[in-house]
Amino acid sequence: MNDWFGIVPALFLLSCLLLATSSRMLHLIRLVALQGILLGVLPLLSEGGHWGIAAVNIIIKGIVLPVLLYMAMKRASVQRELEPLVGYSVSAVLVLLFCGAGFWVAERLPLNSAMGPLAVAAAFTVLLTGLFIVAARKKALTQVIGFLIFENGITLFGIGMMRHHELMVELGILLDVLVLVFIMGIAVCQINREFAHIDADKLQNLDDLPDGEVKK
Amino acid sequence: MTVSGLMTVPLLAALLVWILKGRLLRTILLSAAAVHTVLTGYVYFKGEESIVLRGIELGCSVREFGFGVLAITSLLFLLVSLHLCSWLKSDARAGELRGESHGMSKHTLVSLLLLFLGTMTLTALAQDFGTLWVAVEATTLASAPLINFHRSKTSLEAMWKYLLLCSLGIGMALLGTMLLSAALPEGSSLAFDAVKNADPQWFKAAFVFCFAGYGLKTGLAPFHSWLPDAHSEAPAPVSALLSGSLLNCALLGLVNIRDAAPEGLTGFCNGFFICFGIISLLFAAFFIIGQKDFKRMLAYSSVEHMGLAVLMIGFDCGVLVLLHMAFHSLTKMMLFLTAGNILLAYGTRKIEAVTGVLTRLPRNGMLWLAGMLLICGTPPSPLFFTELVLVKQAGILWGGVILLLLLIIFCAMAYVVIKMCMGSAAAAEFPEIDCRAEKLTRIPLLVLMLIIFSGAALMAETIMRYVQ
Amino acid sequence: MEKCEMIRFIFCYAAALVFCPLLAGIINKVKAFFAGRCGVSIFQLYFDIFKLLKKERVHSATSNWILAISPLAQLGFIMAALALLPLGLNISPLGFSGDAVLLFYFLGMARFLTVLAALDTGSSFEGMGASREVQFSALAEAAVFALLALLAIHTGTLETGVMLQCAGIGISAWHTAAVMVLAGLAFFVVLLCENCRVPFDDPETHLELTMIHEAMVLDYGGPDLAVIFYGAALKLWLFASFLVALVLPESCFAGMVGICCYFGGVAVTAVLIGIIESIMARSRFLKLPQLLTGATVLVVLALIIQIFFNGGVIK
Amino acid sequence: MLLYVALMIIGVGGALALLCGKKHRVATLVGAVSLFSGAAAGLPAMFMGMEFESFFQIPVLILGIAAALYSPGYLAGHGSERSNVYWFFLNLTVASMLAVTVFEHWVPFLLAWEVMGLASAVLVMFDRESTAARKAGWLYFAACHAGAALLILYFMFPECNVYLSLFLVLAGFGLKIGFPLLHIWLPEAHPAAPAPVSALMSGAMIPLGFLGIFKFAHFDTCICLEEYMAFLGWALLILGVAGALGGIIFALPQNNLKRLLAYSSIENMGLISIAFGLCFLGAAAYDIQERVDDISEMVLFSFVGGIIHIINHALLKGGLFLGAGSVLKMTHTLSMDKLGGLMRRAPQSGTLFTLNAAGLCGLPPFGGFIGECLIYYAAFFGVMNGSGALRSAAVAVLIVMALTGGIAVAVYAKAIGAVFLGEPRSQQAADALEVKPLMLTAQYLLFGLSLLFIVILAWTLPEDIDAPLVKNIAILYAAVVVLIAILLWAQRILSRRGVRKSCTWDCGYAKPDARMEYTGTAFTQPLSDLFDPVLKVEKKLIRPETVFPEKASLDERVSDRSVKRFWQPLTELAVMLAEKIHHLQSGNLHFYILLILLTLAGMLIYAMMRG
Repeated sequence: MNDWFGIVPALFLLSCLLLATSSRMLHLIRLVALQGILLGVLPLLSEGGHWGIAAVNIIIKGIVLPVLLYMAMKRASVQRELEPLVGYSVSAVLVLLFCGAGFWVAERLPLNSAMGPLAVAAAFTVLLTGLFIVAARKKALTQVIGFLIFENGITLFGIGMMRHHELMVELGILLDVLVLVFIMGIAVCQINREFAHIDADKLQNLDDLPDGEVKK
Repeated sequence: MTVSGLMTVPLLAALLVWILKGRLLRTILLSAAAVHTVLTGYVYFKGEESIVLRGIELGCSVREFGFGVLAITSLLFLLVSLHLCSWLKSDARAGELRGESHGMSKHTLVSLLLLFLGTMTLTALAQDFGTLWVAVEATTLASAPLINFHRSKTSLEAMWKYLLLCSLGIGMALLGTMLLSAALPEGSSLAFDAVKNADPQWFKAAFVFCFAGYGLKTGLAPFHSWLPDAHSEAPAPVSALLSGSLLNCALLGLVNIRDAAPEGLTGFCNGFFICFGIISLLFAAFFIIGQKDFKRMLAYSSVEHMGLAVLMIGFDCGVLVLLHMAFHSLTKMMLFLTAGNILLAYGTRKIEAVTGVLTRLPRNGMLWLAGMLLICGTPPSPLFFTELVLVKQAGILWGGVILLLLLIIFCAMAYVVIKMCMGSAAAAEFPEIDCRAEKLTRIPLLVLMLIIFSGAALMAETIMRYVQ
Repeated sequence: MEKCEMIRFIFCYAAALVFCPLLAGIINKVKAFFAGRCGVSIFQLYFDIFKLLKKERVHSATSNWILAISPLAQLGFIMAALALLPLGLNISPLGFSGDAVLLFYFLGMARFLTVLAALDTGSSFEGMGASREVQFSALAEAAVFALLALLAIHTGTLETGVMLQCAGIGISAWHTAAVMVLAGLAFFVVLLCENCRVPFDDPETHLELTMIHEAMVLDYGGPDLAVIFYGAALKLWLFASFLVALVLPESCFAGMVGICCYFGGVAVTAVLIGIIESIMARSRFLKLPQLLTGATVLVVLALIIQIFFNGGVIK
Repeated sequence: MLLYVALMIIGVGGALALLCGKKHRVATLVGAVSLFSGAAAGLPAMFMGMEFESFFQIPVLILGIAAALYSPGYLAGHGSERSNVYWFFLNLTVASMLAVTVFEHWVPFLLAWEVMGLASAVLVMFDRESTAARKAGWLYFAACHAGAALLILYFMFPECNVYLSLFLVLAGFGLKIGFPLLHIWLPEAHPAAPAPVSALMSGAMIPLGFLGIFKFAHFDTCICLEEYMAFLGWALLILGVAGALGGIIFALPQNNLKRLLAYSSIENMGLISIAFGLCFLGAAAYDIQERVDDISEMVLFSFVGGIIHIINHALLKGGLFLGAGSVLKMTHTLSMDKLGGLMRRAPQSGTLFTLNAAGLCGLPPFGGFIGECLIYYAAFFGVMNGSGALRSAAVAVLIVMALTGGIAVAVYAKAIGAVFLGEPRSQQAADALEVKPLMLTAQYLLFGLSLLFIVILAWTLPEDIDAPLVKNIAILYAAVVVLIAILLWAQRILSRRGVRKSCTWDCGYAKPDARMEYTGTAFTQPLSDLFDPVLKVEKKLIRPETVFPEKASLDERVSDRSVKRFWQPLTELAVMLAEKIHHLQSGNLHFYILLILLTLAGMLIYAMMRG
């Protein structure tokens, strides 16, 4: 049993590395789906895991959300992230740094759970990678994926801490994420329709710059 | 019973509107709003113990912080929905005349609004951090499509930024909530009442994340980036709600996390509140100077007032925060509605393109001017009194800084508003719309009266107290 | 107030009213003497006034009541001011503590009327004259009040009569003498300015562009001009009286001697003016403010000496 | 008690007028009658029990009456369709001014103070289409708000550093009084406001700042009273000297009649400030000085002089502003280069303006002299009996006051000359007609009261203050008036050969016209040249060239130095900073996220450092 505790976080770390270096949307979506399934499975490995929540988690994060993303991808016809703000090799290095930071933090936290430091370190890495992807990628869809990764990281952190919310709250959180991704998906399609591209980078019409300033 | 009623009424109404596709729209909206208000009033007067959610104990006889927010929200929603129906017609007419593309359908708007009300009610009624988080996130989701009512490029952009940034922020708040639960002894719940003996180290981390998360939703600088976009792009009634109600709901998160601080950390927390309050004032001041868009100006004024509210929390001003929030909400709502009317008539949000409002739309001009004065805390605005107490609490140094920043904000806002109101107006493009905009002043006028009378009563009472 | 003194004062006042046109005659005689001419009669101004009084009045069609009443009202204010001065070195029965301010404000009112009357005609030359008049008088006023401050410190009183009597160039201490010399000098400058004498203004000039006072009264003729001539002469008398009382020491103030000293002093002042007019030319207008500021500076210098040596700071 | 009744009548009348809505005749009737009767009802209270506040209430009440009489005529054609708004805010202004004088505690005082500023600011912006009113309204709003902010700090923290608290109180009330540097709203607001409002503001409102200083300075709680009063005295004296001289110098080149009057208000506030400064300095020296009696004379004279000058200024400046309003009413312009010759067309207005101006210059035999004379007198006492620094200051005060008086004569001579005398410089001025009798009545009332005030002063001041002096002056006045009456009667003798009308003598040129007249600008040009280092007149000169020059012109513009050198750079700095800060809101989502993350990181680091 204990081996699983080691393997799952390691898988998360690996997924982070792949996420940060992949440019194809489809890969990203698949990886996110993988993360979602892992998140659903993980609590079951420990004692006191709730089967219902696990099932809902797997269904929503592992299946529904990736499908939604896939549909949005198809509708908006984006295949890959072409010009990221931060290059892929640099991204990989950064993820390694995040990983290091995650371990550094996890070591210092007063943890007493069995899953312990590894899960927390992985959680931090995932979380930071998510934030990084939101900040460093131009396509709106990638940003949605980044947000999902961020959210996964938080959830992983919660699992690592062995803290469980009440059932309603867990479900509420899931529902929120679901709706959020749904709306974002719609928004991505709308942006695609209106702007003929989904570079979030080009969404710069609303500003307070003084007149006549050239936008950077 | 009542509590569940408060929750279910808006949700049911939303569903009903959605199903009926616009039939009986007005009736459903108004009755739902009215029922909600009545229920809120009922709760207030009956004082049901079961709904005692959590009152912040700031040494004053505050009934319920959450309840206060609920009451503000409910009242505001009623007023806005009264305004909404005629506004929708005028807006549609204006769009028709100007040949603009059709926006969101009416019933979608209304059902989303009702949903929005439901989520805000949930926020106000939340009893623990988990529910609070879910509710706050839900408000984002319900309100985001509202911003895109007109389906223009810019409003889409505003919605996107709103969604992404707020979700990010709320994600931080989730992390903070997780950390908070880690800070508590094993097995304890996250109910506001129960959070007391948190581990200081963990709590600090939790506090920072929660503060950043809810602070982002509250629109504290420098987390405010989404706010001016969203508030300016949303249609006027929605802006009124966003600024008047939603920010208060988010502030609830800040209030609660501060209240959860273990002993010895209150000072630490207050430091954050004061620091971000001042930064918000500073940002608001300098963004209002040289502002080109009058709705954005109002949005920055909201940043300012959230900064003030946060300062009041930081300086332990007690029940004052609620008073400030209430009157800020009312005044700001009135201003947004008036701004909507001006936008309707002039067809632009550009300050430089708007002159002579007093001549062309006398009532709106009057409201615009009066609203600006009131929001800046000129007596008889009740905000004057709250700001007075804040300064007193803050001491001469911080008080001086606050007053200076408020002065700058006043000067900048007054410059814009006076410039818009005075001067000669170009002939009306569509006299019909002007006429409609003038007719749309009923609710703002009512609110203005309400504010002025309560302020005047407050003033008369103060004077009487000292004259004797 | 003793009856005798009162009578003496009234006598001196009447004498001033009667003899004031003589001053112009004296000045002209002195100037003629310096030019080697025999000059017009010393009573010429009387003749002029009588001649003018017989003529008809001509007023500009543009003008209003101000032009009409101005000459006589001015005269009234000058007469009132004169009544506050110690004439014949007798203290005025009308004097009271602080009357100096009133005295100079009466003169100010007279000037205000002159200026308004000048503007009333809408003439370009008269506007020019008025403009110059207000400029110089504002500066002269500063010098006068500095002088009054000096006298107040010097004598410890605020009644003009007493103040002037107690002052005077004595030989008691060098610094008192110095102070009074400076004060007298400064006041003489003010006198020249206020009465539009050389180097401030040339009363003999015929070129309107260089006039001050004469430019302001260009539109007057006949009886009005007579009153103005007379008023100007009376004003000169007033300033001369002030100067005499200021400069003469307290010892010359008794009885008939006092009266003689007084009339003699006034005449000497006229002679002095005449000498200055003979040996100097009118200054450029741009220089005149400097002259007046110079007068103020003299008084302030005197004040410093006074305060420093006669107590004040050290006291 | 009577005052409260007056307050109620005025306030309720204003509210009723507002409710009249579009029926502007009714609104005017209600507003004017309530203001008149309220103010009239308050007047008896002044004489029943004279208190310090009464001296500030008298101007309010009298100018209130004058405004009630004057406004209906003035408003006709100048926004009478909104007269309900006008009367509401006018009555509110008067009522709040009364309230300011009545309240003893700072909280209600401050509230009334704020309402007073607010209501009058709305009146300043009454002409809603003019750019000047827009600018003035904004500036005035800002000034009111800033003043209130300073006062709030002052009142809230009475135990703070003495110098800081003195700064706060002086700056807070100084913004209303118009001390130099803080005066910038005055020359904007007075010209923009309707004339009765300018009269009310200039005559009655701005001196209320002195009331505030007297009432709320921490005399009772400060540690060392002498030091406190000395500091206050020096501050008032210096501000007063700078204000008096600066105000009148800047009044010189003004071309707008009401702006000129506004600068003259700054000058007069400077004089009053000098008076009160001397008063405080004397009081501070009272204990230190050996010759107690002499110094006490200075205190008394300066105090009484200041108070009297406040009332005189209210009556006379009120009359002048109403006169300026009449000019605007008659000709629709206030630019002196377009006026002239109004004395022939409106002799009553012209005469009243002239007499009021003479009075305000402090020229006898009119009202303004007595106040100024007493201030002079106090300064003389300071010169005679003060110790070193006080003595030198008193000398400076004397010189400055004399200079100021001289320049004031020039300023008003210019105003009268350019507006009322000579030939009209434009068609508007040529077509002018006398204003309505009721408007004239208000001006007669003010001027009459200023004369009556001399008599009242002469016979009601307690003997131990300065009755001998004032009585002497009054008697002399009477003598002068009689003398001049006799002389003017004698004028008939001079005219026995008749009076002939002819054209103005212009060096032999037979047809002088308005273009040849000396303009107001030309009139004051030598003096403003003299003060050019202060004024910095911007000249645009086109010289006449060639033998037969086609065109030559001289355009002069004066901008307020404190605006140009202090406030404008300050606002520019703020705007520049704002532009820099605006770059944070560049519209770039990635940047926003970066900003948020950086802030978060900063917060985390801080949280860790803290423990």
